[in-house]
Amino acid sequence: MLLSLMIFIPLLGMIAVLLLPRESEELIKRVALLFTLVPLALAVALFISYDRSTAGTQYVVNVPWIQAFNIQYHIGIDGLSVTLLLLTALLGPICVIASWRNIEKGIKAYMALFLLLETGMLGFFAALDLFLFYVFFELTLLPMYFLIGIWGGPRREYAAIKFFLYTLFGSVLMLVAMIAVYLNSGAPGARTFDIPTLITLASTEGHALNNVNFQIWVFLGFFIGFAVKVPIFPFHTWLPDAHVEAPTAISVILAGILLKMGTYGLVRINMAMFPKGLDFFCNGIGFWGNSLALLGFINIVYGSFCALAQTDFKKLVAYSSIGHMGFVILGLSARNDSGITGAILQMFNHGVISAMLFLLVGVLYDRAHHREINGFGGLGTKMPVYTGITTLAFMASLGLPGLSGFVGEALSLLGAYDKFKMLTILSTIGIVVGAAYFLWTLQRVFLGTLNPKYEELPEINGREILTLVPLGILTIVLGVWPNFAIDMFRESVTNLIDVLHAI
Amino acid sequence: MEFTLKPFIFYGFALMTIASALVVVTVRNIVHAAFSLMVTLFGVAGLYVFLQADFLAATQVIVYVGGILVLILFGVMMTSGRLEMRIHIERGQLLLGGVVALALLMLLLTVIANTPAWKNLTDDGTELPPTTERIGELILNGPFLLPFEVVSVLLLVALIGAALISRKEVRD
Amino acid sequence: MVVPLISLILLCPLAAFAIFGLLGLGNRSFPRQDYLSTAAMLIGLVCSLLLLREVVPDPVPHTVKWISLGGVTFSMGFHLDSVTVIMLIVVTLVSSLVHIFSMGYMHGDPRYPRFFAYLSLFSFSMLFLVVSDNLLGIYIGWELVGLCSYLLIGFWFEKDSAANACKKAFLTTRVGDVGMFIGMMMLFTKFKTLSLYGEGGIFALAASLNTEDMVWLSIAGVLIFCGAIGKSAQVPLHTWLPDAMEGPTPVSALIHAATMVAAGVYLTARMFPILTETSSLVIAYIGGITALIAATIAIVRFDIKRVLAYSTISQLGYMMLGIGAGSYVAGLFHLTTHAFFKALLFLGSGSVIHAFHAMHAHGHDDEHDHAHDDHDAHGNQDLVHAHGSEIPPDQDMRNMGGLRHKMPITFVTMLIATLSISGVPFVFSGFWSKDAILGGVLGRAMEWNSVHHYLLFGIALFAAGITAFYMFRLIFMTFFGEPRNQEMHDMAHESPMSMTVPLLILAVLSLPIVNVLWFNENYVKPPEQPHLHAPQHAHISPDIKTDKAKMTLSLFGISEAVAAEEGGNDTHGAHVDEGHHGHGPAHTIAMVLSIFVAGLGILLSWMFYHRRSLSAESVATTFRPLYNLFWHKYYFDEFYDGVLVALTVWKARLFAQFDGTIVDGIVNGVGTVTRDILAVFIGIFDNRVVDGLVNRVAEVTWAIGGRVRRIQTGAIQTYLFVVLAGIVLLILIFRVL
Amino acid sequence: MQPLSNIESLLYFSPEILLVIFAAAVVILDLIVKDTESSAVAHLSLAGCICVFATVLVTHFSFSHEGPVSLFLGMVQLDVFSSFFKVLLLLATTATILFSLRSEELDARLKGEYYALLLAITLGMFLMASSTNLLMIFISLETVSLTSYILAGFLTHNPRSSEAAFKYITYGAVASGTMLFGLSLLFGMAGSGDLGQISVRLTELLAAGEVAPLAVLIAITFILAGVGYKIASVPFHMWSPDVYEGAPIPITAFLSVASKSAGFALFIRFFYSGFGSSELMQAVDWTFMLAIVSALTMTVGNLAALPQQNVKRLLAYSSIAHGGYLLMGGVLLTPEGIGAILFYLIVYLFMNLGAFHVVVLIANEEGSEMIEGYRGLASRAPLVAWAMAIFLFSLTGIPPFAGFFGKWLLFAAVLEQGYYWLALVGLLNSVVSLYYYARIVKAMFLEDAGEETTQTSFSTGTFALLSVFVIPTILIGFLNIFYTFSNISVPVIPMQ
Amino acid sequence: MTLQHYLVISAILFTLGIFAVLTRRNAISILMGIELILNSCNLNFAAFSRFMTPPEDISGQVIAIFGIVLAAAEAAVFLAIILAIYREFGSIRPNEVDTLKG
Repeated sequence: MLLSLMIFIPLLGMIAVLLLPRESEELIKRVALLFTLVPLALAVALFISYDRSTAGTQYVVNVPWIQAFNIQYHIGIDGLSVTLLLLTALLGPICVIASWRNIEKGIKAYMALFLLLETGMLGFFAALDLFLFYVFFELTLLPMYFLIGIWGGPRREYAAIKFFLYTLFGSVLMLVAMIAVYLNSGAPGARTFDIPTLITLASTEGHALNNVNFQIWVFLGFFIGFAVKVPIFPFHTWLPDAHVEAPTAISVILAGILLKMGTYGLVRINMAMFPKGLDFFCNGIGFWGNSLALLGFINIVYGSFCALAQTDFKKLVAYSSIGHMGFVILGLSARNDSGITGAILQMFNHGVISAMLFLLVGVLYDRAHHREINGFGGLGTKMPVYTGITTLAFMASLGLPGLSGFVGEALSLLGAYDKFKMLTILSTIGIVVGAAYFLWTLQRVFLGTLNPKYEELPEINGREILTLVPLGILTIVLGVWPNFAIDMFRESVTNLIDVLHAI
Repeated sequence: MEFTLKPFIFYGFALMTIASALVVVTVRNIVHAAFSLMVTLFGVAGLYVFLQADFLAATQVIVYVGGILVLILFGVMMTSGRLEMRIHIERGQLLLGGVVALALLMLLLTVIANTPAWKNLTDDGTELPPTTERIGELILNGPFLLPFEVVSVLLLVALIGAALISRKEVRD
Repeated sequence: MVVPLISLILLCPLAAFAIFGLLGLGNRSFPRQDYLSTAAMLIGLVCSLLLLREVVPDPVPHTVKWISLGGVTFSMGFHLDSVTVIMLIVVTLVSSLVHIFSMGYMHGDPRYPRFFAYLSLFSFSMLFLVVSDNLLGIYIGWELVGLCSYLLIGFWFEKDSAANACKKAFLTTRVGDVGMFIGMMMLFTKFKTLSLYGEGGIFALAASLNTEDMVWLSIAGVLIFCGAIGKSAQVPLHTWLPDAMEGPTPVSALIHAATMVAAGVYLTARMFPILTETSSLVIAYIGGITALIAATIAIVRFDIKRVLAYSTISQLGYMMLGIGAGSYVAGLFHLTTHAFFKALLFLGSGSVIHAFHAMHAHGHDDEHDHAHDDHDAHGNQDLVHAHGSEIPPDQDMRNMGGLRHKMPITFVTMLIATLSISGVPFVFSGFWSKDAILGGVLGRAMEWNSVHHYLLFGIALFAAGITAFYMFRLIFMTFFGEPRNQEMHDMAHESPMSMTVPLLILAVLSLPIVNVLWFNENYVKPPEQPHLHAPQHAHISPDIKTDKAKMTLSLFGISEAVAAEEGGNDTHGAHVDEGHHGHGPAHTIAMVLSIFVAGLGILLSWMFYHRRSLSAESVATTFRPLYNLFWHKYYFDEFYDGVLVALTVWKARLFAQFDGTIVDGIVNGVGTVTRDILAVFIGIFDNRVVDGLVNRVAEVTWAIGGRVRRIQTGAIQTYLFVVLAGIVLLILIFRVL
Repeated sequence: MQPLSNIESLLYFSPEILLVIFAAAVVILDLIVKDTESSAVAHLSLAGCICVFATVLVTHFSFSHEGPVSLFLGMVQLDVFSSFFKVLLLLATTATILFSLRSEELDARLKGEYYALLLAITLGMFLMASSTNLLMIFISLETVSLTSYILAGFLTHNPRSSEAAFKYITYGAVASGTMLFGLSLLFGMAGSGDLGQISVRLTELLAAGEVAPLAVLIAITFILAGVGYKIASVPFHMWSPDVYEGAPIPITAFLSVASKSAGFALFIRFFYSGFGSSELMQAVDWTFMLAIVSALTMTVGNLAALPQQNVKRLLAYSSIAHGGYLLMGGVLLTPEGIGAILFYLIVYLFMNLGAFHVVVLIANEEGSEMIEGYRGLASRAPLVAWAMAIFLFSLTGIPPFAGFFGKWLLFAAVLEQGYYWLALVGLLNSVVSLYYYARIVKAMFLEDAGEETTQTSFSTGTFALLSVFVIPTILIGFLNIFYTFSNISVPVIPMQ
Repeated sequence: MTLQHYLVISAILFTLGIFAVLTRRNAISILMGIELILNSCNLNFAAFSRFMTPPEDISGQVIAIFGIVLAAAEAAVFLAIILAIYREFGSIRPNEVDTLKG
């Protein structure tokens, strides 16, 4: 009930916002904030009350929905989802606050769409029914399309439709795979979409879902769907465009949550449900056996080098996201506890850090109205606080120990090295290049002599700091005490590994 | 085996039908085509007689020759500018149309030749009672009542529609 | 007591930084951040001293679980042995003194509080590194000190040179760190832990490895050492350290002389038990080569801080050499002594700079202005003028001279440090530690009959001579002779108390009083090296060994005092350290030789730079190629630039870099090249190929759409044709299939 | 099941009879009412629709316990399937009448005939959904076709409308002629016009080798020409873009929904009830042909829609593509597939009519059917714009809108039978379709109208009507009842 | 005079109708072609009624009668539309009535 409440409160908020008159903008913003704060409170409550000692799903709600196809409204959380739910709920109010001043037109529609988006994201992470899962997955698509398309930058139309088309392309393949799983789950009438049931069936010897070939194909279907979202090379090109054009808060959501939906799906569906399919793609034998790790490696190196080449601040951060998600893929492909834990941590941490980075870019953009890295210089003297927070975020992102980015990255690599020695060693190039582009950016924007154009640039204001501080605290806390998060999903990961090794 | 004229007459009708139909689809002058069509329709009516469908043959003559053909001629007259009298035919179109039509013909002939159920069914020449009464029975008190009623609605619709569309526009 | 004390040591500086950080969010700062930080350091110092008594022979790590996964656990904890304590004392002591010194030196800087906050953060990180009992902890501290180094080098980030230097420092060391991380991955994969000590620690597990794993272990050892190469500025990753002198001088003293750069040595020493012959030899060679290269470069530098920087690199090379040659104690011993005298040298140079700088500031409102004004007018011995202008005037030794009267305390203390580093015998700590290393290397050479170690000994000895030479060159150019820049000289003055007191304390520490700790054999015990074995051919009789020693001696033309030492022996086997002074003939030989070369170096220096009976210029002209090699720092920067740039077609840029200024090295090299070529290529690739492929699909789809549309001609008979042809085709297709 | 006699059947046939009565009443009322501005005729026909609707329900619930009832000596059949379509068709007719009331392009003076024709075409469609005899099938088809020609050409002063009618009738006459030829072949093989008997006879003849499979195939293909032309499937689709573009918008809406639905009713009745027996399918496996037709239909529809600038034409192509999706469900004629078609038809009714409603509104306001006319609609009339966006995304098949659920049922049905390639083609097509639907959305939301935006106000009636389409488009997928509806409405294969 | 005779005649008529419809560039000629097609269908029905059903079953003939009626209705509407086309376009050449396309 708590969980359902949390998922649908933003939807209620959307209705509330829609009922308010268009002119009362302040009220709309406050209502939106309220309806994002409540899920946050609930998420914190869930986070605290979640029983860390078990891998089982908790707060389960399971009611029939479309009986004709045995579709259920089945939600529940395990350690992985509760972590990402918290992240989603946290970014909700932060994004509302971040949008407080810089959305000029149609604030009502904006907030309504945003709240709808939040429902989609929360529901996605809680769904335990494959059909529900897919519906929520797609539910995020439309608000995102409009949010980028209406409130975005100059090339917003292109970016929005590109995002939409790519994701839809992936998700239709996912749909085929999903239907295939459903149809193979049993005799007509006994079929199910229930994820836990499907996981059990898929590991039952002799069941149709347990067939290796079937799993490989279905794995691919789901994988492409999620790969577009993650995004994994070569499905990534929507990301820089979408990020660059999207308004700040939406970039935050995009990087913070939407990318995680891809990796979450990989863990929840691809890994847990198709261990044999997974085995085919990362058992380390031959080309296919290395393919997943190879994709991770390509993402890391390719994303990092592309980031290095950017002169648009936001694009740089966008490409850095691609690089960082590579670590997640690499970690997951290792299929051991450090790899998977690292990947999950990296998901969460990247959510926090990239959110910070995009917020920071937004702060600068709001003041200077451009994002050309080479167009700044020496801002460190004018904006010391901003510089400090940016440095913190950069350092976290480039994997400085003591900040959260390091733990996920290091664990992923440690895990991956066990299986894929050469690829992991090559992936460490990403660490150096990551440092290079962030430091280079730091230098070009903040260090050196002050660009006279920006003599009067105002310092970051309290509202902006308010959006950044919670994220900064999380960055440090998780860097210093990763068990804080790992405690939540340790059992779930152990459970998953058992499934993976049971084949 | 008694020698009868029947087959000759049958073949005569058949030939007449096909030949005139050929003229319909090839002749350049539209009025000639219309009159050829009349011959075709008569030929078909003759074939109906051979099939002992007397009422059908009568209907064919009355409705087709007396109704539709007149309608067509009216159409020709109302639309025939100098240009429209001659039917324009383009060679490429002729070729493509011919190929398709021939292909269809081959298919149909293959079917006709290869369907055992249709083979060797000779007209034994037995005289059947006139059909008019039975047709009336079927239409008014048999299974064809509903189609009959529906067709009447259809005819009404066609009547209204044809009047509506062909009505000369009174522009404001 | 151990845990609370260590916690206190760590938490005090961290708290000092945290206060700054929290207030910083509101763009405010604590009014006396300097006191706060200094107090934190002093508490740390006291605690460290208290810890001296807590050392037990076989310490048990105090750990907590940091990351616990289902299968493996990463713990964090303290490992407290004698070396840890000594390092703690060194760090807290030097840090405290630097804090105090900075109160004077940094006075008036607009970001004065921030400086102290950074220092606190650095101290915390360094201390964390020192006390960590596991590789992950060390790595964390390792990266954090890197961050602080970055922040502090770039403290005056308005200067482009500082901004470049800090970036270069961070990136260069990160290259090494990645190697270290790979090494960690190897160890972790093998042992499923990153803890070093205890039952399940890496050392215990590695001890049981058999010979097949030796290659693997050697690679892992060298990879871990890569971290040290970066951090301790060993060849080939040493180029960042001289540039790091862009930071404020106290930073140079603390981070880039005494502590952080020594962390690499510390790490190598920590990894001592898993070093194999191969990895030891690699370490020794890299150390030796570094010592030599850096020393030769130092000869021709004019920037007082760069001389010291190269000197630091060189001395760090010594330490590495010592550890690589098995002289565990000697290496660490040198680390300690070097920390004090090099900190002293840097602080002394800071004092000089401060003296000049204060004057400099009078003429210019901008206190960080380093415009190249009139100092070029003075007769300089610069042979490659293009490079001379890079040196800030207040650091250029060619502007100095005769300062010993103006700044007596600075002069005396610096002289003590110079004597110490030059290896002037007996009363200066540097002599003992350097000698221990030389003796250790020679001992290993003799014991193993190893050509490698003889060669290394020769290199080290040569470098020792050069060290004495360039250090005295510095002293002579700065403090002796006539003032070369009268205007600046007039304004120079002795530094305030806050600066001179630390100098004096460090001067005292440069005397061999700390040696006590190291001479006590029971206090510092070298760990066992289970995988280090003498080569097969090394089992030779003591007689031959002695003969060898004699031969070596006679080779150098010295035959004294050998017999007296013959009674000493070192039959403890390969894993017994020979750093303890006074043991074995090797040490005696080494001592004699080192005294000789040091004297030679000082003498030459005196002749060149004080008495001027020899002309540096003419020598430079005579050995022009050699001089150029040194001047261009062995073309390392150019090499990094060049190799990478050579990949490009952009020749013009290449040439501009060769005859223009020395653009900073690897970072810009990597940055420029990657941006211009590689990354741009990837950028294009991303846009054109990956994106293009998708767009092409879209275009094709669109085009097909256009085609399909064109079938819809509008002519009804076309449509009919399609229908009927369609029927025929459907039937035919069906018949065919 | 004994067919009822003509007299007995009358009670079961009351919806159709009522429809004829209302059509006649409309014609008569039109003669009485002289006021050209009066909408009495329209309201009478609306009332007619409602009465017929009620009668359909009453008839259904009074007689459904008897199971399928064969009426008029086997000419038509009353069953859940036909009732389902009658409800669906009446909804479409009602909506079309409402659109026509609001449309400004229809000629006011001709309203009487117009509404009478609408009611007549509804009658034809009713019969299409319930015919079980070849003759009845053909007559009902012709009724619908002839009326459609007239309706399409209704704007006599508009050359485009006349052209549409001309193309429509030429195309339709040839297609229905071809179909009639096919029907005659079928009749010739089976010796009967009754679908049930044809099925039985054909099975026997095929088994006995008396009839070559090719003959059946040709008959089926010829018949498919007639049915395919009604549902606008490739290669029988070519009339539809031109006709849809030329016809008055309400008629386009009606054709794209009602005519297509009726076509599918006929298709299902014919192929599923008539040819659905496994023996027949074994002998003449025409499912593969249908699969190809289906794949071609959606691909051609979607690809041709990509470059369109005229929204009506775009929707015409989209409607072709939807015909292709719907055909997927019919490929194997499993109960699941048929159920999916029925469900999708419900969904399609609401979303497509909704979209056309917006087209009517914009055409009234802008006088244009081009995409440019939709620019900045979001700022001028946000509710209308959002409604349109919902319809379009639903047509694309994006959750949570009903279109997705419909598609999902279709794909599931196809995948169930192992037609993976067909499902993939369908899914990729829906990705392509996003592109052109999104062009309209883009114009509405992402582009500014150019000049200063004036709020366009629409009447509350407009919004009420709009919400009648929007709410089902959002909700249908989430409600169990619709799945149940469509599943129980699947006709049973008559037991032999 | 077997069934096949009639069927062949009907098939030829049908094909000629199709040929006319495809090639004649005159709307009225197309109509004539359609009439040929419908005639061929009716002939089929009548023939099948004669040969394939019991002698007393004449439903095929009735269907043919309905076919004639439908053809008449269709012809009427067709001609009306041709008139409308002639009015609007001044031509009844089908290929000139092509404003709707693409």
